[in-house]
Amino acid sequence: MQGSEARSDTESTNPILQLHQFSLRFRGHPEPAVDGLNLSVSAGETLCIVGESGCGKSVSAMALMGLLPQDIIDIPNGQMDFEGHRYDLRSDGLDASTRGDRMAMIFQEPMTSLNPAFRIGDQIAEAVLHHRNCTRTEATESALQMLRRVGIPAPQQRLREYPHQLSGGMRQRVMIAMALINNPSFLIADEPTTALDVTIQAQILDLIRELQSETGMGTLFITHDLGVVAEIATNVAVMYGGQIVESGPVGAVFDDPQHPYTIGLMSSVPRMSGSRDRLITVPGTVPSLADMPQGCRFRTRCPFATDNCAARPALSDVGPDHAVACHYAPLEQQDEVRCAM
Amino acid sequence: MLSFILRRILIAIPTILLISVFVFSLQKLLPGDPVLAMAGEERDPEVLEFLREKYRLNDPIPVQYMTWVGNALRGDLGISLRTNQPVTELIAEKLPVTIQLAVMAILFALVIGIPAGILSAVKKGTVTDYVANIVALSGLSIPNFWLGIMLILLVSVKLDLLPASGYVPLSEDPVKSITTMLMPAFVLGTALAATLMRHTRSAMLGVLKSDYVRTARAKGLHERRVVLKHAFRNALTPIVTLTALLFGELIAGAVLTEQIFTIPGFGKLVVDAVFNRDYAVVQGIVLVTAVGFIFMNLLADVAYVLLNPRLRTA
Amino acid sequence: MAVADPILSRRPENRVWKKFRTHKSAMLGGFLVAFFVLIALAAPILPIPDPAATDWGAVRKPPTAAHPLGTDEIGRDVLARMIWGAQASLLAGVVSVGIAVLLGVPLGIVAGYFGGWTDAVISRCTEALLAAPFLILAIALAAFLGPSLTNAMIAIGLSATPIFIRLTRGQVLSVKAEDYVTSARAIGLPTPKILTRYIFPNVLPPVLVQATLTIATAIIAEASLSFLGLGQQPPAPSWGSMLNTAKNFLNQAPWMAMWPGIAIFLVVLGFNLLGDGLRDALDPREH
Amino acid sequence: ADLRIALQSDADVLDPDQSRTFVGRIVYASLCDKLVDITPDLELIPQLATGWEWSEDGTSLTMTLREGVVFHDGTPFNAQAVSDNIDRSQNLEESRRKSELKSVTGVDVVDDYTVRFNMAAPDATLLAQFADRAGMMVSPTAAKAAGADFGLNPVCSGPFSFKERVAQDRIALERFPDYWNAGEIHFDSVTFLPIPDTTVRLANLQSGDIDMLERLAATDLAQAEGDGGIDVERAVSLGYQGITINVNNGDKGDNPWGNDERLRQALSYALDRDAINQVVFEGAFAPGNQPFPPTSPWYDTDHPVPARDVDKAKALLAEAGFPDGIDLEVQVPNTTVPLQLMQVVQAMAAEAGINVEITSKEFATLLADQSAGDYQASQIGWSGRVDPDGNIHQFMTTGGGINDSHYSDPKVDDMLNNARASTDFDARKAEYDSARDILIDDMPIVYLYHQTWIWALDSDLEGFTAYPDGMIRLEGVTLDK
Amino acid sequence: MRDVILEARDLTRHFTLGGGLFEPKTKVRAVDGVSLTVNRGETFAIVGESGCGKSTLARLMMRLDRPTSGQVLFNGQEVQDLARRDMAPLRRDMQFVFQDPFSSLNPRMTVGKLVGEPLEVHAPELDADTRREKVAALLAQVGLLPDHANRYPHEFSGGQRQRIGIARALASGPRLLIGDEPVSALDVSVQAQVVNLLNDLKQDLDLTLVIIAHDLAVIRHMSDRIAVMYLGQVVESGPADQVFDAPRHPYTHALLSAIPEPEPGRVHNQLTLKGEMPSPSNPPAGCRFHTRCPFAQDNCRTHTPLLDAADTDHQVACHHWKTIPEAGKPAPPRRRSVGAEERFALYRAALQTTQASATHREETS
Ligand SMILES: Nc1ncnc2c1ncn2[C@@H]1O[C@H](COP(=O)(O)OP(=O)(O)OP(=O)(O)O)[C@@H](O)[C@H]1O
Ligand SMILES: Nc1ncnc2c1ncn2[C@@H]1O[C@H](COP(=O)(O)OP(=O)(O)OP(=O)(O)O)[C@@H](O)[C@H]1O
Ligand SMILES: [Mg+2]
Ligand SMILES: [Mg+2]
Repeated sequence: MQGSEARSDTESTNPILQLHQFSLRFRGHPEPAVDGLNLSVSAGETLCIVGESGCGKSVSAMALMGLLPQDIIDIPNGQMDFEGHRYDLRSDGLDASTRGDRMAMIFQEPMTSLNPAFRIGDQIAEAVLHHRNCTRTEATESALQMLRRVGIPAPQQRLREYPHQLSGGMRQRVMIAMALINNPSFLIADEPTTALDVTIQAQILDLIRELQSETGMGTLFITHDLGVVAEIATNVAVMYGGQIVESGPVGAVFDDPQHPYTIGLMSSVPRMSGSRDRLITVPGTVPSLADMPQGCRFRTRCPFATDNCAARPALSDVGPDHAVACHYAPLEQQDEVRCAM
Repeated sequence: MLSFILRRILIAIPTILLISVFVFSLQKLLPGDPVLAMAGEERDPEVLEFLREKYRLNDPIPVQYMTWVGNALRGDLGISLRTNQPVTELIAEKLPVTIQLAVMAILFALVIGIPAGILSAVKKGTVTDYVANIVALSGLSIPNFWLGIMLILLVSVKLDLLPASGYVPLSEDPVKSITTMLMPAFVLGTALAATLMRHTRSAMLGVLKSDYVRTARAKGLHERRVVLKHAFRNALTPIVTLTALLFGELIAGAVLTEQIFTIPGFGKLVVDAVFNRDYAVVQGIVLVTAVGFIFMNLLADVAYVLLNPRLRTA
Repeated sequence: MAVADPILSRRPENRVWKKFRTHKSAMLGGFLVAFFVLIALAAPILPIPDPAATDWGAVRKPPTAAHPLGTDEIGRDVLARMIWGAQASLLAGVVSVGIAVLLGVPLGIVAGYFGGWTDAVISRCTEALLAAPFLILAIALAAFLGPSLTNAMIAIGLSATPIFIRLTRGQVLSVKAEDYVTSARAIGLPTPKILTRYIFPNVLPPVLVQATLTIATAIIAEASLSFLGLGQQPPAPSWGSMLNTAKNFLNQAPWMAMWPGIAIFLVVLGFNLLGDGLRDALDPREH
Repeated sequence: ADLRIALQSDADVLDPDQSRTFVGRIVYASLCDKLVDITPDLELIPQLATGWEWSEDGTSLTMTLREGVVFHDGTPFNAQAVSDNIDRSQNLEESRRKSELKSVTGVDVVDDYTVRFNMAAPDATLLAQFADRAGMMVSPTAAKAAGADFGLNPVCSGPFSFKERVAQDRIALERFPDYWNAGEIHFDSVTFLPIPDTTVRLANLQSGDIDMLERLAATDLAQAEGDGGIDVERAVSLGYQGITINVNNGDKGDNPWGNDERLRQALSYALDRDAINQVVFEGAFAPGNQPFPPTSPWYDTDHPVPARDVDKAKALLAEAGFPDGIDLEVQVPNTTVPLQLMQVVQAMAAEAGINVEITSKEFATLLADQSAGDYQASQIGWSGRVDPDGNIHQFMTTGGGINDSHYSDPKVDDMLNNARASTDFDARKAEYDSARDILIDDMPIVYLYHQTWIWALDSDLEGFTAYPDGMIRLEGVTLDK
Repeated sequence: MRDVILEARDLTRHFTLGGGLFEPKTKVRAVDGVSLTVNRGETFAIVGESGCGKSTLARLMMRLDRPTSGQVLFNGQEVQDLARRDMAPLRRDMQFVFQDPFSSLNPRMTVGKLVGEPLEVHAPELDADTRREKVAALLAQVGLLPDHANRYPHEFSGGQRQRIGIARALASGPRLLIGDEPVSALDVSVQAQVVNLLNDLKQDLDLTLVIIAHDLAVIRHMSDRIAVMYLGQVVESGPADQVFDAPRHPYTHALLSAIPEPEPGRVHNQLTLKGEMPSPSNPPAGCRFHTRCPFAQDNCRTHTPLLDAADTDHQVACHHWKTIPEAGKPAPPRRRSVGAEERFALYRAALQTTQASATHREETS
């Protein structure tokens, strides 16, 4: 079975959100796309989920929000504890009254995530009006405050503008404002900066960090950019093929990566300060769900794979809160691996 | 906006000219001698010649055309060969009737087509979807005249609920006017409803997959509000354009529907005029219909701009 | 890694067919259409009476064993007329839509792709044609060309063309902006090939849907035209003319209207389901 | 009370001098009085003229006029008004009555209420013309003021005056209080509604939206008769339907069908007129083989409606050199009944070896082609006139106005012209019968049947009389509701 | 003497927006006076924020679009006025890789057709079999299987699609490859594969690469020379090492400092920019960067700085580059734990040995 959860290293605070044994399946595929995910996030902290594009990060996040397209996705397993409630994700995720209020989400695509037909102000205020018992004026007032907080210049005027009048960075900030306007205790940010420039990305990351420290909100941050992870994470979970292969505090994972996939990922990143040699990569591509191997899902691409890997490795601790799902961790101490060289 | 409308009107001018040439060439295109149709059973040669002269049918077509355009610009569309009424007067008399029929039909089409389209998009792949589609297709494949007669037999003769035919001007008795128009408008509306439903459905299917609909859901809005406000508002643009396009189809449908329900509108007038080779009337009506169609498209374009903040605020 | 990819072993054409075959409603549609087409083709060899043979003793008789679908206003067998009428109606639907598509799509592509004056001229003409009421246009054309089924089909086809021009043009405008079209230009693909390989297949789906819808309109338009004496010439049957005659006997002989009505509905349904299915099958992105 | 009458189509211009449609005449029956009227038996009886007398040589007709009659605009009706009316019919450029009144060379106003019509030669048909549109009197004041536009607001002297007209929708007339025969009129107003579709027309009657309709489809007879709330009245019409064959009208007449009368006779023998009547018209119409229905006094009983004789037809074909059959192209108006009729004819003819090919045409096209001689055979009919001359003279005489077949036989010309000159029934009948002896062989028109006018009325409507001219006369008609 | 393969001379492209029915005309200065030279055999990079005109510049150089003014010379030949018939060699020699691997492949064509198409155009003499073989070879060259030829683009991952795009670009045997953000849409591990692939191809096929991107780490890894663009203009250009190690323009500074390094807890000496990029339809007067520049002074608002040679090869368009404090050199990578370093080394070694057999395995599957 899977080992300890990827969770914050601060024992004192209670986790805001815990996810147990979450699995997800695309209809028509017998193999789960996301398999037995356990997560835990505490107040004021950020858990980053890292993984290759298309490995199921976004759909998982949507599942938590209760936003899954039921006709294509099926959740065979999974419970979520959030603010004292237990949600059975199999039947339904988050209820509509909690969604957008206690838990909010920022999406990957700022350019298309705002409704082109309505004014920014109305779109933000709508979230307040819907969840709070207040007047339109009050809602608009808080939308204004929120815009100010996310650092949009001339917010009064922006309120009355339409999405197409804003740049991508501003739109993403509007999305953040919309997500945060009800002071959620938990935020899911799904690659909020992937579509943006580095300079704007830096601004947005700063903003999220800042707001988080102000409100103590817990955050689940999805990205595959290790640079971003290093900037914002408290804890990291590395996913491959729909499973967590390594998790732990950001320092531990970056300084002492254990899983071959984590190592491969980190090698792939060109560094400003690094050498200009050929990049080390993870060879091959993620197998499609139909071809997903049994046991360790990484074994088809792992240079160290042996027959043992046909058995699924458990996520087991290698350090404080630092867990890895690999039969051969730590690699350098495995005779077999050394001999293979 | 004003300059936009002006430009749009300027563009319409060549279109209208083309149409006028087209309706004029109908005279040459259509076999059959209008004067023979006018002369009566006896076909007195003297009368025939006189009529030819009177309606200038002996002039070369281009000359006739120029005369007609010249008169038309002065608001004179000639007089009906058949009833001697000035065509402008005839049109003024029929236009409100057809407009009322068209508006009611469009309303029917919208009231039936759009909710059905939304519903079947939201419930894609379910029984509701199939039923809605099959109903829509049957609406499309039942000829107007057939549905009309069936309704008369059922609603008027058997159930005695609505008058079988006839027309009461809106100004005379609004309630009666609307009740007499209910059946024809429904008949005319069904085929349009079908088209509208299919297009609403596909527009909604596209929009429902969009990111901003997901955003709306993420705000915790109820599904109804998500669908009706966020999704539908964006699916509206193609629907508005389509509705304007359907106007043309509407007039064509009105021809038969008006015939069945004996509604004295454009459709009936124009078919009779074509068969009697009453060219002045045909030309007048086709011209007015075309201008109406272009006007509807203009409205649709304006609505398009109004519905698209992107265009509106630029 | 070694898992054989089932997709790889097949030729792409087969995959379209396979997807089509597994598309339930498309198969139903295909079945309906095939059924009527077969019947229409097999009319000469089916054991049915001559569709023009009259029986004065059995005028407007409800269905009996001898006349399973009843007889018509001058004592002809409705079943035989339905079967022979299928030919005319299917032809009317398919050929006229074919004409509209064959004319409308290329014109729409040219207008949309090249823009400028070409576009302006085509668009103005389209608008003018659209603005003239369809039935009048069709009546005028059919009257001008002389009454026959062929000419009725031409008339209906020409009248339906502007819609296809418009639809295609709009679609081309959006497809033209796609990166893959730029990529075709970047490799130096000649314009005719860009039009046929890149633009055409990608504007096809909505055209297909519109075409299947228009088949319905065309079958009914043939009915209206033959009612006006401008379509199929008697005594040769078409569903539309049968329906038109039948409307005078709705009280006394309802079956006369029922059968052609049902047949038109089924064919229209069939074509629409087929169209939806084709669109899905031709789209490699649909799973 | 208001009486609502459904017509099969919309009337054309409401000016008796310009009008040309049948439904227009139905409206005039309530709107415009004529000099004379007819009885259901086609006897001429007084209406605005109270008496008339032919001069010895038959070249003048003197009429005494009804006194105390006024037009709807108050203009008095008198001899001068009659003279003005004839003048208008003859000289208004748009007038369609010119040929009907061709024989009248002058009108003398003898005194206020006596008028004399002078003619160059005798014309027996004139009185009958006065029983129709040529005899309708319009207000000279109004006619003068409106000129050719008179039809937009017609002023006559009939029982009802014009109220309003909405094209394609209705023609509304209201009671004329000063009508000379007002006592016989029991409605405050009459509204004529054009409802083209027969099924819908009947449905309107059944649902009570109208009180009566004209030209019920024969196929709806059974249903109407089965409805307790509906009465049906009928009368065999004055007209006929048949197949006109092009014998000499241009190149298209130069073919076996135009050149050999045996083929035309064969066609006639091939047809079972009774069966046609049964199949197409539920037996309600009258089979025929002459321009007059068998019920007419002018019918030539020497040539009864022939029974079908396929063998004879075949023999005739063989005789003419077509033992293996022959094609015949017939143009047909593209409306339901003619098409149905021709399909039955087609089926019957086929059994005799005549392969009829139907070309359906829109009426305007058919008419143009027919008068231009661009046809081989044409299914067409004639609405009929009170005087027999109207049904035959223009069709069969050389150069006749509607002789689209271009049939020409000097003997027939003489006979038909002679029949015009006499006012004596027997003399005229003799001429027509001898013409028939020739025509029955030459057969430029194959007569098929005579339509029966069928009216369906609310059973509460009393006093309606069916006339063979198809008109609706409202004198004495009442509605108890 | 440098061997120049591609040269842009004062290229300008202004788009006229609207002016149609809906809006008043606005002029978007997408590219505004750009000059640059690309030497044969080098990798030339163009970097800059989104919307600064990179793609437009690339399209101009590809002659997929016509400049408002200025010239493009390929192999010393002016490309603007080439007749249609003379375009063929240009289209063969100069190829394009698109940013978006999802939208740049016709969804209705199989990979085989897509890759074979340039052959059809530029080598029409090949018969179908030869062409199929060449397609298979091209696919192999970019690391795809011959069997993939029968699939449709949507059946591939983003990285694979980008390879298809590259294979298609290589099919005509070009001398110059222009990549418009060829790796921006990919995730790190795939990006690394494509970067390696491009580098390999460049070496093996003796290509000249022009790479457009906004990720400086990638650019740094790949390029020999680089130009930095801002709002339609080049603000700094020079050899990659010099630009990265000693950036002169404050915008280059900002870009460099904004890149997040995958090192938790690393202290940035980040140069945070104010506000948003101005609209190219209404660029600021003077130095276009002055609205966001922390060092802007009065003359920046009024005077447009020209590209000024900082070194022989290193040019910068800034009035004050000399006085702007040098950015601190990026700190050398932090050392990981000893075990981790060992693991990385193991991984690298293991990859090298398995690479050959992995490729082999792929080919036989
Ligand atoms: N609506 C859908 N229908 C079918 N498959 C889907 C759908 N949405 C996502 N998928 C598939 O689910 C898998 C996971 O998608 P997801 O969007 O969660 O990936 P991700 O990890 O967020 O990737 P990225 O980093 O690119 O955002 C992908 O293979 C994708 O193709
Ligand atoms: N066809 C066009 N019509 C009008 N404006 C255009 C057009 N193409 C590009 N632009 C505008 O020109 C400017 C530069 O666009 P370009 O696509 O070249 O930028 P880019 O640097 O490639 O951006 P990205 O990194 O987002 O790809 C933008 O403001 C864009 O809106
Ligand atoms: Mg995602
Ligand atoms: Mg770009």
